Amino acid sequence: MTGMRKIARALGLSPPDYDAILKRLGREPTETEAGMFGAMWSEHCSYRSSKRFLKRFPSEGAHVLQGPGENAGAVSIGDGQAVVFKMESHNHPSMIDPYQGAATGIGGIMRDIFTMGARPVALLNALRFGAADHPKTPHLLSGVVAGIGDYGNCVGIPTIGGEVDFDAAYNGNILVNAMCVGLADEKALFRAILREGHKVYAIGARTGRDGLHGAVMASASFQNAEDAERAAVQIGDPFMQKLLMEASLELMARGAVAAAQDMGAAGLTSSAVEMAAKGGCGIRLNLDRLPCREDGMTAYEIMLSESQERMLLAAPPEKEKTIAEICDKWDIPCAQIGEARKGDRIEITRHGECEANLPLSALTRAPEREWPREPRRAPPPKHAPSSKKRPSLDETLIRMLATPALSSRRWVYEQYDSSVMGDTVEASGGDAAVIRVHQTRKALAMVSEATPAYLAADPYLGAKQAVAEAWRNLNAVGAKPLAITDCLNFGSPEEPAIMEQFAQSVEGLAEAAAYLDMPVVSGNVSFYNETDGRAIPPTPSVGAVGLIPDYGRRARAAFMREGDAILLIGEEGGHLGCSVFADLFAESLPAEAPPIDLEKEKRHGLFLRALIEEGRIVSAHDLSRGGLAIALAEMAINGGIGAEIRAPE
Amino acid sequence: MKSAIVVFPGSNCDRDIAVALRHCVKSKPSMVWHKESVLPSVDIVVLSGGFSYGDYLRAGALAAKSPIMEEVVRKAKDGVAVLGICNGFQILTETGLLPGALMRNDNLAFICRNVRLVVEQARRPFASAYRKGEIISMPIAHKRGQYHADPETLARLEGEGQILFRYAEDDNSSGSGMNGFTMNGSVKNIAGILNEKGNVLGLMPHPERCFDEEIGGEQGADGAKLFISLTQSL
Amino acid sequence: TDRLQFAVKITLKEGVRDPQGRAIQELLARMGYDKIADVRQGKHIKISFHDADPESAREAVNAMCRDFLANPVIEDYRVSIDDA
Amino acid sequence: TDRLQFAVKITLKEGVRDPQGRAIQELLARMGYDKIADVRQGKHIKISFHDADPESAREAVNAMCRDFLANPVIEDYRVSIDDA
Repeated sequence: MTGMRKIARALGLSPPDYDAILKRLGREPTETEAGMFGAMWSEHCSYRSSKRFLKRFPSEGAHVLQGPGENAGAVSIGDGQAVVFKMESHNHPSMIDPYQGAATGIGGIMRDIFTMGARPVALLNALRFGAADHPKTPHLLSGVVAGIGDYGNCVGIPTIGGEVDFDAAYNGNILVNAMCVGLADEKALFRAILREGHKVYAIGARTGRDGLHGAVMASASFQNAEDAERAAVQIGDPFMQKLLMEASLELMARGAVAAAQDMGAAGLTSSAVEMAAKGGCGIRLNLDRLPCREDGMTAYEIMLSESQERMLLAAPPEKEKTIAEICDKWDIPCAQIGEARKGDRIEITRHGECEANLPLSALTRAPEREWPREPRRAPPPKHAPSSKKRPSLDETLIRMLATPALSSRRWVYEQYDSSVMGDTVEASGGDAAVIRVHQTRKALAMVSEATPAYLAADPYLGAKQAVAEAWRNLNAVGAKPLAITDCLNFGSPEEPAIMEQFAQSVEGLAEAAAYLDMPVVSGNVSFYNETDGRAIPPTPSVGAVGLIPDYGRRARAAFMREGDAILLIGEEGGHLGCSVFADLFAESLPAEAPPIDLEKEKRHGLFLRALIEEGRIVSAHDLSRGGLAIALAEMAINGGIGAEIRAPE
Repeated sequence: MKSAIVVFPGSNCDRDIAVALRHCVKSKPSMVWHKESVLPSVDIVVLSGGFSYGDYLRAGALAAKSPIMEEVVRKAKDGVAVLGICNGFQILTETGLLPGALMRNDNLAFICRNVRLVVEQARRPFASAYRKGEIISMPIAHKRGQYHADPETLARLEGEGQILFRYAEDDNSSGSGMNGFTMNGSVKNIAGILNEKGNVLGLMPHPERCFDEEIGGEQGADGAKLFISLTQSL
Repeated sequence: TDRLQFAVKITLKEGVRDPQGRAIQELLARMGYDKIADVRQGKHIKISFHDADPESAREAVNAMCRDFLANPVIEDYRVSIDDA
Repeated sequence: TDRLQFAVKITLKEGVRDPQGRAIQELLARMGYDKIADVRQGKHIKISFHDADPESAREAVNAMCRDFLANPVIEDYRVSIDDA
């Protein structure tokens, strides 16, 4: 095997990949070029194993301004304003260093929002840890929560919602999904499109050897956590992030910038390649002009470094002085490192040598991988027969409220600043987080939902439930659901059973999203969430945003007035499969996911929201984990008012 | 009443304070960047909350060295009112305008929730709109809010009536806070103090996050009276 | 007191980014301190034992560092007798 | 490199509460490390100069500590040549 083929192998390029490269280039790639292919063709950047399924998602809609393909999705909320949002995973780095892994996940998702010209106004996170009593869980939990808190709080964006869950299925692989929501003027949305004649600038932190192989690593499953490469860890600087955010928004407001792209996974490579490819022009970079933190960095290291808090900008030449002036005000490094060219090639020089000269299409069009799918023949899973005798209703309620799945998350969310920016109406603890659109009567409602317990039994049905729960929770606060973002967390696509799970989950998610008019406007796929061959259950996280016309007319998941009647919308139910109750107390019950009727979901949601908008009800709560008993208990606890429930004869 | 808000790199509550001042006292503050060395002639200077310089080295330590701070110290000595909120309070102790220091919370974690405070005195210019002993609610959001001072300083603060706000008892008893969450551990439950002349106030809770009844969140609107007190004497 | 005291110095590994050190260095430059090549911030932990024998105490301190005091991914540590 | 390196050790003054040190001590006890009388956490700042003469560099470091590196209300500092 030639030296370069071996290097390419280490970068995640299979022999067929390497042959495809040789064919497209007609020669061996340089080391830098091989590194760029390894990053751009990684699962994380190319979606080559999932792209053909993601086309199934509905992404059009009357008020959709920007669907998948840009840094984030954008949806109009009227009066010339747009809500911009996205969700992304940082699972693998958080296993190695929970604090920095989670912190840099928050930093990355925030940059995806302000590169679109939107000011971030809210953060949410969906966290999944191993069993609560697993020896690693306390260290991972406290590290991840402190990392998220320290980063978000320092930048000054309220963290107001999300989920925390504990399940032994995540013992070897925790999930850290971060969501950010921003507000922009509809007419001032920025796209990462390079124009001919424009200069290219790198602003923000200096480049170091952080996170080398970060992009590739995210697609490499661990043999075990320790042997992941040490250099792969990225260190976050929330102070630099605040400066970078303010400088970027000021640059955009003063018209000094035409396009912007976050340097995220695969750093300078993916940002430069994608910006140029979308603009249909070439790009030339001189790496000697890039401010570096470490000396003697090679072109390979610079092109693949994932140092945090860096942005790539494009602007007409006459804007150079303004860019330098604004970056100087905010004390952040800024350097013109290249320019757009005719044609469709990326050329990279370092110390006068040409280190890379590639057609952009060779990098952006990774050969799709059609992994075989194998329908699941495993017998339907059963709940383990529980030795615990089924106690009285009171005893059951108390025991369920105390389980890790249902107990209070205050210890977590009180480490997040949820009141900065002064527009928080409802923070963590309700059905959906609600923030006022600054100086208006409108409010945005937002949720993050996932139902892995149901997906483990039936990926198609479980994925539909995740979307339905987002729909129910937004309606329950009085918000009209607008659109969805997602984080599709799965094991290795090279396993036929996993690929089948993925296909069915996407199917269920797409169907529910279409039926409930919640187009998918952005998202992320995270494969290879497995350790020592054991994969996590299929876990698509669904992030959704809704609009409340007047936040004076909203509902809380709490009893508000003594003497109010309590009404249940929908049948009594009674399905126990895959329930928290079944896990605790059931004899061996078939673990079947609860059925779902989208037509009823839609009608119930519209009916409930109408009651709230007419001011006829002020409290509402959706039934999810733990069912009716837990929903009633939560409303009583949140409202500080008890309730008397008479079971039907 | 003319007001100015000092903005440091990393401040993140400056806009919130400007909104509160415009809403409560109809005063449009001038926003002064930390690199300036002169302040406009104003009745009050506000040092904003947030994470100036990322709280690196110590909260407020680096911001205290900004050019504008010499001017703020001069104005304070001339009797101009100076209000430091959260990070602003930390900066005031780092410059010596206020005694003591703000250290890492006792439970080591960031704490964000609404707490109950006791207004020790209804004193001008910061608290004349409250009643002495009134119990109010205000949100806190900090990781380094544990007030510390040596015994002599504490005795002086108590004796001279320089303690303006305290965390209400059931909120701050160590270990058994409102519902089982330890508070930040401040000595004598101190939440906000004045200098000898009474024209400089530093407090950890955020009045600018609870002045607006309309929003109707749990935080309430008890912060409004602090801003209204300013109009009564400035 | 005949207390046995150890000093643990925890520093960031070579090349690992140090945002705090950078912020301090930039301020020092603005305040006119010149000729400064680099500033790195780390932790100093003083651990004092009562009536423990020096050898097993030193071994215990090293074990603590390996276990959790230092983050092996990004930090190095050195144990020495504390010259308080 | 012939860089001149100073180590600044910043420790909390006697009587000043140290929640971080206390948390470490409690964790050590839970992990079975006994005979530990006290744990105090402080800062270690390494400042390296290029082509500065030792005397004026040491004086500069002391000035920095007095200026802002240490907070006299709660901290003491010691400057020494860094034995990296």
